Amino acid sequence: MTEVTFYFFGILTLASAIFILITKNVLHAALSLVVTLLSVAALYVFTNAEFLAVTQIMIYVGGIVVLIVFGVMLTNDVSGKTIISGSVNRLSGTIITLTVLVMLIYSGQELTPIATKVHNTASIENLGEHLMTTYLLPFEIAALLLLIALVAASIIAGHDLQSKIS
Amino acid sequence: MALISIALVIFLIPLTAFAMNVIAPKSRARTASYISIILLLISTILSSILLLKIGSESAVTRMDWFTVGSYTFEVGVLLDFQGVLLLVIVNMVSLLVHIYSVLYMAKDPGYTRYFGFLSLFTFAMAGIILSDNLLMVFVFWELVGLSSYLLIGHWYSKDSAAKASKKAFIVNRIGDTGFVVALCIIWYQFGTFNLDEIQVLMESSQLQNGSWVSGLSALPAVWLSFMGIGLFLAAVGKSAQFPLQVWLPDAMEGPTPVSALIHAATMVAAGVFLMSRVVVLLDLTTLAIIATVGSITAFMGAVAALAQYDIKKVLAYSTISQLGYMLIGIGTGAYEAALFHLFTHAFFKAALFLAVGSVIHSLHALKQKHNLNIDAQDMRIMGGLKSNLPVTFYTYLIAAFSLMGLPLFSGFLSKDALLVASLNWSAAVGQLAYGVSLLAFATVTLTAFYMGRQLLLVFFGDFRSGFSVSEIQEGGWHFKVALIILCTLSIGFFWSFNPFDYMSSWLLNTLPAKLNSTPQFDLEVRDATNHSFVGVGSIALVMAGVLLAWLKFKPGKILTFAESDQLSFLERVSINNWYLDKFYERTILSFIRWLTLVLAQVERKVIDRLVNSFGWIGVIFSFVVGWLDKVFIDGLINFSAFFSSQVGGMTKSFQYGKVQSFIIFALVSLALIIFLIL
Amino acid sequence: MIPAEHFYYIGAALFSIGLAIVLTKRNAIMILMGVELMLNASNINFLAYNKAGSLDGQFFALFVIVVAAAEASVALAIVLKVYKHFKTINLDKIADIKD
Amino acid sequence: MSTILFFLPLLLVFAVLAIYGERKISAFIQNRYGPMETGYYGLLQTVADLLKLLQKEDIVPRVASKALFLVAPFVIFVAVFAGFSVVPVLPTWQGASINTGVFFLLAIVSLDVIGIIIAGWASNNKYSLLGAVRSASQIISYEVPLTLSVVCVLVVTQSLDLQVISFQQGVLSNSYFADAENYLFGLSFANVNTTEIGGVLTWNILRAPVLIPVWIIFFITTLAESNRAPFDLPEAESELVSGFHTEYSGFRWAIIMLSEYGMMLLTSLLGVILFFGSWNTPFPNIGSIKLASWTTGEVGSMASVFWAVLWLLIKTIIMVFIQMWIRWTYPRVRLDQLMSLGWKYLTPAALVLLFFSALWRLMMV
Repeated sequence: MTEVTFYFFGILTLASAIFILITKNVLHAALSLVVTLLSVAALYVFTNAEFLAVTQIMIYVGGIVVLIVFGVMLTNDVSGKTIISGSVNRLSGTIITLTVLVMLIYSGQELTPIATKVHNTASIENLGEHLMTTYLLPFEIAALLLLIALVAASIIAGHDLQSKIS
Repeated sequence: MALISIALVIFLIPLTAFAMNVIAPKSRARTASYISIILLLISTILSSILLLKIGSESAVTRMDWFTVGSYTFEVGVLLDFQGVLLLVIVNMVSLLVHIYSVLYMAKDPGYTRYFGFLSLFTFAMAGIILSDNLLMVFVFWELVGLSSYLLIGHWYSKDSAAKASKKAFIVNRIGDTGFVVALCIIWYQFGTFNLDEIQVLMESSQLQNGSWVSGLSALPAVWLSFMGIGLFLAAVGKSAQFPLQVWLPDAMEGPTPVSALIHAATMVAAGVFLMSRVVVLLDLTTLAIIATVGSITAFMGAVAALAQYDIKKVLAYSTISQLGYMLIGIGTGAYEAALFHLFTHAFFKAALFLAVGSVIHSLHALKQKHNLNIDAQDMRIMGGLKSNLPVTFYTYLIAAFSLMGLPLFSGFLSKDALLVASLNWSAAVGQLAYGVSLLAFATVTLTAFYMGRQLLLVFFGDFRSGFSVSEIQEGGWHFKVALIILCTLSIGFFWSFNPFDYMSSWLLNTLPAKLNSTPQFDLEVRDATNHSFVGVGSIALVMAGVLLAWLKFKPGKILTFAESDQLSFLERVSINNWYLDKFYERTILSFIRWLTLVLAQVERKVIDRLVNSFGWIGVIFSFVVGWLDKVFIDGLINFSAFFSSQVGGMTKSFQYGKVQSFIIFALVSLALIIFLIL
Repeated sequence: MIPAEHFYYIGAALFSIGLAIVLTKRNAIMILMGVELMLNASNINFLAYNKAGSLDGQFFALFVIVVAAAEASVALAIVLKVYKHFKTINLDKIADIKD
Repeated sequence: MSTILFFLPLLLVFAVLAIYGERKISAFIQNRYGPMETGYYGLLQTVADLLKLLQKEDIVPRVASKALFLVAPFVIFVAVFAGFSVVPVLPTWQGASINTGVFFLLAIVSLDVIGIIIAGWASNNKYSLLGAVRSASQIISYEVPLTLSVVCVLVVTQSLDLQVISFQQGVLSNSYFADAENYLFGLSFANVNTTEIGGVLTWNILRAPVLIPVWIIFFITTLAESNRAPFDLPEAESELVSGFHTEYSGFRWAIIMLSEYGMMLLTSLLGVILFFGSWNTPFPNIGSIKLASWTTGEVGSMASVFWAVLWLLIKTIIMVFIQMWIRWTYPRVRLDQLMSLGWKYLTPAALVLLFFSALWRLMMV
């Protein structure tokens, strides 16, 4: 049962990702991205990273994708015609992607298989404790990064201050 | 805990006074000085309370100061009887000098500066006394040197004062090199500067097979002597011992109260105090050296005092001589006798200086009144002042008796203790060591002679400056208060209930009997062998000295003062302080001057030429390089710029801002690199 | 238990698809989506190869998500600015206009 | 998982009754009768409406993006309904027992934005798109204070599991946690032990009174999250016709309405669980009068099931009533007022309260 679910979500991930690749409609791509991200969240659950799965849903699906959809809407004339995104570099892109894929799979076989994957279930307490002790520095840096991103994004996308002054 | 806070308050009060005087405006100078007097009064009272509380106990409080590598340096406060007693004396003398100075320095333009530096000096002195480790002692030691320098050069516009302060500073530095060397050896051997830890480590260390073994490491035994001599050298500098005593007479260029405080009572005593702190570290060789140097200094100082005409110089040489006595005490193992003499000397010598200051002040007033061209410090113009300066005279008399070592006065007790110790030591060590005792006893007579001479010249006979004595007026209550208190404390009764027997002194009985932990040193110095003999003998010697002085300078006798070229050989030796200055001038200074001249020649002839020729070579070389630069390198750069612009023109065609193309190029290159590596 | 290699292959495939999107799409927002896919692919591997008894992989993935959020916000802000300026977010057109 | 058997029918019944209730309440607030004709006192009015809706034609606008237009209502409904999966009903009956329950709930709730955007976009209608954009920006903005106010509760409860949070707030806390101690107002130094007293005294708002202002923030933000007045800008009738669901009709429109009422129910449930004692009785044990124990029942017994469901539903319906009451009492806010309220007042206030909650937690141990 677990295997079946896993492969279902794995295939769903890849299928929806491929859909993003082949579709021309940007909005369809964005919605397909939702499916991809949700099924990736499901894959996270199989690695006992329940918290991360929920985080993935909350931040990616509830945040980033909504932002992307906003971006799509704000950067197109809302005049009825569907938003089409063409492709470039088809040949070279395909070749390079396939090369990278082959390299990745080839190097994947070099990996030493992990014999038994006995995860300790990452309880929230455990995660929180580590976040405040072992990973305090990255945690603080991430907080700083978010603040900087917040300020930066609002300044970049916000009103043009100079034109306002003049 | 209460003790330590009292000690810290005492420690910080002078610093507060210093800061206050420094920032006080000129218009509030007098108020500021009175506030410092009140502050010092408080700290005197507090230190007296501390003295009563501490008794014969000792207490150490310390905390970390800074860490270098794995070594942690500490700051701490050491409270023990001898230190607190000295603290009382420093504060008290400083207080009296402050009071005295209010009048003495009243018209001085540097009034606030003067009081500020007095307080700074008191602060530094308290630092030396309270520090529990040698590093802090060293720090405050230097601060004391600094404030002494500042005070000697108080009238810095006067050339002689500026020179004297420089001299004092430089001579002290010579001694301090010894201190630094000793500190290095101590750190290497013990790994600590804390006095109590050093004492414990020293007691547990041994001399075996010519090496000095302590808990931490072992050194050849000679380093123990080096360390002791280094510490002693520091004391030699600060306490004006042979051969570095030359700065002290010149230091009389400072205001007289400063001489009383610094160059009689406290700062010069710091050397002796340091010796008493580190007495555990001194081995037999060092002790012998200390005793010898002390006796030589005592004798030389006394001889130098014999023929001086400057009223303050007499006292300056006398101070040198008395400090020599104290070091005899240290050297002969009687550190407590040395401390005893330090304490008694502090009072009577301060009293003497202040009395002399009073005389100078009065004569100075006379000089200004009649616009005379006389030297207010020359004893040759004085005489018969006892009726017009009664308080000054009687206080001077008591202090002078104390200095001479007459019974019933404090000086007798301490000097007696020192003489007994030196005689015991000489007897224990052997024949040649009797020289030390001999010099010490000879000095007794000489002391009596020069003090008698000064007394007779200044206060008895006729006033020799051509004016009526009745025009001389004594200073105000400031002088009298300071003088009376100081001379009262010079009376023997304050120091011992039996003024004939130093053995019954409360001070000696409170001090720990024996501190020497030097291996092989087991001399019992405090036994009273020879006591009665020494006492009677020294009284006889004093009487002899006084008699000689009386015969030579008795009132009514017509005194003629020879010009300097008609003096006898002995007088010339005395008045020129054994020609030490000249000797140094001829030997060391002339050598250094010669060395500077030679080095200057070397500089000019060799190094300058070398530098110049280097410069020429450089100029020629740079011309060549400049030509090469213009032709070849510029050409190369121009060519490369041309080349790269051509290449850029070629590659521009596929670098036209398509982000994805960049990524493709990057990935292709990455793949190529990976394949090449694999 | 699912072997970690399977996670790895899914991650590799997802990464390649993301790369392909980044390389071939004209629309800047599409490229952004491709980047997100690549980040997700790496996260899958971080979680799958998380050492037993340790939480390093989870935390790495967590911080990747945080950074991705920051990246997405700033990137979209830039895209909006670009759109305001060039009236298009088609990268080819932007490159052409620039010249 | 089995709670779906409880919640799906509950949701349907609730929607029908709540729509009827809303009409009646609005009528009473506006001093009129409301539906009176169909059935006794108009009781069957909503059922009749529902039947009418189901028979209506499923219109898809010609220029709409057809697939998205069709699927969008279900996305919204699934997102809302998934939230019920972690809600506990009884001490012994809980949805998915995951230890990140609250977090999961918040994540799921944020998902329905996607559905709203799809619906608004796919309609290819200016009103719909404006409504969708408004809705999305509103939900994203108010998610921040909502999450922060929930975190305030989590700081006090020290758990993300809704069932654990439920157990903490009543007389059963000892049966779940061996050494659980509840003190009056959480002041452990005052040493008034309320573990055995239970009732309203052990609800979170009285376990830590700092949560009272937190609940006010929580309540305001849940109103915004479920697009209820006074934050119903996405479907502001006077401006946008009907917002993102302007073009919907018939069954799909019914699904959207169902989701909206489901969202109301879900946020009310969440509020009850987090602040008002979940399925615990409000009556305390007073001496030998064991009101709390009587109205809780032995765990596992039928009485327990009865009481738990009763208390949970009563409290939830009271919360829903308050939501309706506010809807018909307050005027709609402007968009800029909405944004400044969310970002400039609620978010900083929630941050400050988070700090105070942490302080309060220190007093509780």
